[in-house]
Amino acid sequence: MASETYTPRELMVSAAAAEIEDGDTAFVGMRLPLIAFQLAVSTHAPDSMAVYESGVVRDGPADGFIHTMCDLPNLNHAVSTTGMLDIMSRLQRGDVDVGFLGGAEVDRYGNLNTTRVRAGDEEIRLPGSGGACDIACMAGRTVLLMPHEPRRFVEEVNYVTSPGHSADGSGRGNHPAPGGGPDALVTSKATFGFADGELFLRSVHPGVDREAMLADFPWAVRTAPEIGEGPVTTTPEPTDEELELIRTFDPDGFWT
Amino acid sequence: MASETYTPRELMVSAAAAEIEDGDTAFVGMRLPLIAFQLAVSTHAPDSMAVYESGVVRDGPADGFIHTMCDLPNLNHAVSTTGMLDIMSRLQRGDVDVGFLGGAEVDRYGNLNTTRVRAGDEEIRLPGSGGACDIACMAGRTVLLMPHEPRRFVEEVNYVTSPGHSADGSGRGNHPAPGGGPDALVTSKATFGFADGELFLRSVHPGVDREAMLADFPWAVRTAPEIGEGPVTTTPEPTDEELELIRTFDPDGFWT
Amino acid sequence: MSAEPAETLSDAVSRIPSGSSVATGLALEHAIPFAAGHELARQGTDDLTLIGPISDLLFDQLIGCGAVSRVRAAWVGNVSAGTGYRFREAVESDGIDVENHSNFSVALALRAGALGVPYLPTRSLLGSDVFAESDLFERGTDPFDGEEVALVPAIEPDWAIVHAQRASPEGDVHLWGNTGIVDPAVGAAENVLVTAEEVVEPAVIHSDPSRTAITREQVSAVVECPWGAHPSPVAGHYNRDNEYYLAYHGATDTQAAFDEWADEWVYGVEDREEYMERVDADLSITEPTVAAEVRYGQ
Amino acid sequence: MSAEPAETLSDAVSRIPSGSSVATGLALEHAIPFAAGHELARQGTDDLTLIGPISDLLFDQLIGCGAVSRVRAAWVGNVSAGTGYRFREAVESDGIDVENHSNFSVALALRAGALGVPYLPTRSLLGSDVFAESDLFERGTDPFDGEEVALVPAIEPDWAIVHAQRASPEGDVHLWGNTGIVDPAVGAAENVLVTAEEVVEPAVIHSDPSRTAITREQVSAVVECPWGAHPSPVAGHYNRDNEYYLAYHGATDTQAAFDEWADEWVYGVEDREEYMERVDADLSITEPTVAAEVRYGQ
Repeated sequence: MASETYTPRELMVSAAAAEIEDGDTAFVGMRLPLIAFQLAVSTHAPDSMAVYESGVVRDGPADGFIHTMCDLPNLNHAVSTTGMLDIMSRLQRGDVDVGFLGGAEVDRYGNLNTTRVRAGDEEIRLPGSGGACDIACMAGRTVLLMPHEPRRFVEEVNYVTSPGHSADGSGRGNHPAPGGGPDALVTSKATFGFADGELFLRSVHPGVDREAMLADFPWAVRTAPEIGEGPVTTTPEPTDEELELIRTFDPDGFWT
Repeated sequence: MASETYTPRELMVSAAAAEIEDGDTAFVGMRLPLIAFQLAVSTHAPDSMAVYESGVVRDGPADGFIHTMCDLPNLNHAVSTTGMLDIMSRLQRGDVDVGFLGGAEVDRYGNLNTTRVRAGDEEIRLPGSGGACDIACMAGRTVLLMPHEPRRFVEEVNYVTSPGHSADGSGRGNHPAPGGGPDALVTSKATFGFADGELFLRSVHPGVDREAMLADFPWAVRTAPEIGEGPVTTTPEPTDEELELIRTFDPDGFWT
Repeated sequence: MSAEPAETLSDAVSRIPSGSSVATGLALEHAIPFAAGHELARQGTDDLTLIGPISDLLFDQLIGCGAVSRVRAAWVGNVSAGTGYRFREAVESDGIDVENHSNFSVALALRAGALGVPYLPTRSLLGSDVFAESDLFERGTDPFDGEEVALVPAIEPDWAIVHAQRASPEGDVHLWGNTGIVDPAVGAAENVLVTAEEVVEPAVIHSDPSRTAITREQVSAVVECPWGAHPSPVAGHYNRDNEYYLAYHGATDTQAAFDEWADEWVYGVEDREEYMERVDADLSITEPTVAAEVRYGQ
Repeated sequence: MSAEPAETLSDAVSRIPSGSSVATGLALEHAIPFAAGHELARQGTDDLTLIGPISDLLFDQLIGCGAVSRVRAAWVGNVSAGTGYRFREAVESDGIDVENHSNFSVALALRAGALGVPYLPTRSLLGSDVFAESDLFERGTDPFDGEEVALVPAIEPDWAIVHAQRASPEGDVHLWGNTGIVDPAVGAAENVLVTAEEVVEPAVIHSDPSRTAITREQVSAVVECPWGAHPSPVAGHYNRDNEYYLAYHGATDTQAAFDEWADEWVYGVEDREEYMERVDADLSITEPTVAAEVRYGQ
């Protein structure tokens, strides 16, 4: 049964968690994915594991709120607390099934920019890649998360921090990385997939006006079968159980 | 004061220990060097450290006899017990001052063979390199230890397990490794140095007939100044303190 | 070949000259050596090149203090709040030189240094502007199967600064919880400064050699510095002070505002003790987990 | 994605098919998985490729049992006594194929596999016949400074067999004392078989995550096997049985003599328990050292 009141970010967490399959090893970074993994492993994906580039490996939720992957509740009772090269080795040798990425800008092929954006004549410096470039290159698939704002959807990102698919439909032909590239984009208004390397609309969040939402993109977003039109659903609302868990993991709504 | 009775291997241990300077990091492998490091750190080189390719780092003698670097007394109260890549990293980046090597055959330039030797028409297979090739390539200097037997001193080793100096006097020009190459050879009859990359006689062990001993070599061994004639001393006998320590470290004379 | 124990943090940090390259913040958001960083600023050490993976605030603070001329890092900001304003302003005004990395490329560059090889290959980077816009990396071909790889050259910092739970006076260090790239950075660095929650008897370290993360011959200075990582957390010692991160974010969006912040928290305190007197937060461990017993012996 | 716990050693080892490449003896003279090795022989698993750094006896025994067609290793023998007669005879009679390594080249090949790169560069090997007589390595030039390096291609074993102090049923493993090349081998291997002195509750492993050396998704089978490393030592559990190494050396200089030895120690015992009944040595830890306390918590 769906709850009646939830925040857009709670829905994003629920939608992101749904992208983790049972048995997956998930590469988790900052912000919402911190909550999404805990939700997934507590519900439909009990045998999933999370790896964090700080060196942490976990098989269950933290017993306390975490601002960052290195907060003590995330280290306490972890499976392993090791170093980054151990985690990046798993990623590079192909043992990470899914990785989460944020972004200030995304283009039609899932290229992400978290390094520097243009605002009129000025360039604004952002924090940079962190592990995003590595996850984008090497995770089995990636799930992108970002607030739904028109300025974030661009024909061409100002800087390719995290490479997506090739513009020519050759999939990941733009680089020799072992990863499968972007598989989903979850915004605060809709969830998108990728078909032949191009972003398509998969589901619209409840209560969102589809046409107005799509107008935020500078190109005509397709709805798939490869890559014309296909079915578009409504994103499931977070269940009561999910909301209860999300609010346990993030009691003050710091991230959500 | 020198002791009157000691075995040739006790003298070799004493002579090998003398090659460790205070403050050195020494790469220690099998057999006599296991005892030699313990002797050195207990006498003239209290600030030396030993690293073992198994991953052990020690700053003092083991409190019990060790057959191998991995015997529990060598792990107990160690400074660090880690892995081989940690130790080999120290070696490759140039942080190991001196390494010990054994050999079935050695030539004039300190090339060592521990892989396979000829005996008439047959080839005899030996255990192989272990870490010897790596130590030979990359330690700041190496000290070679072997029983004094004519068949071990050859014009050309049958297999270069552990590269020495160049035959052309170019020092270590035969490979781009960072190490300084062979610095001493301790046999059961004498101690040798290397000058311009060529082996020379440094000291003769007490009671050994110099000419008979040198006749074991298939070439005319020089005595240095670079590389003609130089002074040759008598190897110091192990002191009473040294013998007491050696017999503490190896109470049954297993190695000595 | 052992560390020289330092009497005070000031003494230890004074061994790092202006113009040094310094790797720090190596355990990511865990155990960041803020105390040592603030002391660098107090001593006026400048022209620093900072090297790290993600930097949670410390790089931003040192940039704000005018101590930095170059950054080689994957991410500089405030993990609780996003932007680091001092970093952003310095980049946008060309006040510092930035070499963009991914976390893995910093890790590999330091691993190459630690391993003593000129470079390491990776399957990451290619296809990104981290690679394309950089002068640092090279493209290479695997001679075995012809695969394309990116080659990451070694970085060998002059100094690495590490905060740890306990160290012996000689510089042997026990470290637990996640370690990020502490290990490669310590191996690659010419000198290592260790600040420790506790300086302990060597026998404590020797009782558990598999816990030893750093050995003395890599360490140039070791100093006891309780709370030396605040506001970042230290496993077994204290939790993260998230409010501090948020307050910093709210208080440093202009240089003038930052200067005021620094006058209070960096220049306005003489040492870590005085600093901690100003911190008003209960970060103590309320649910200790004791590690299962481990024995060695013979 | 977790290990399948095995009821018995026989069950666990039966998952390794003939023809497999198997990395083992990875902690050098420490914690060699002799029990698993003997079980391989008892099951008649053959055509194995054995991969390791130095092998202290186990490779020699498996060669003597006719289980091995190829060895990729740096050193095969008996550390207490020198020669391994079964290895020597097999090589001299062309009974097995040998790829000569140095310890570092085996370590780097497995590290390359673990790291997921096609090769790693090294400053070792060049100038030796380990390099010159091998078809395995390539010569390379560092594109940054033009330095010559040797390139070591990845090795990815089908199996790694590791003996450890304790593991959870899921396959998370605590390991201490020196570890040799356990870490790179486990990372590079397709499957990992863990024999442990103790199988423990997951909570034991979770109480000290920095002690975890292997995590479950790398492990295919885990089985409790006390004394599983005899005659090699296991930190915290038992000392090395040196007499056993010397007795083996004295008893195996011909194949007939080896067969007699194997009838007694390998084929003539049903399991490890029966094996240990035959061992007549006091290897117990008489001076236990307890690791200094470590806490996590929040």
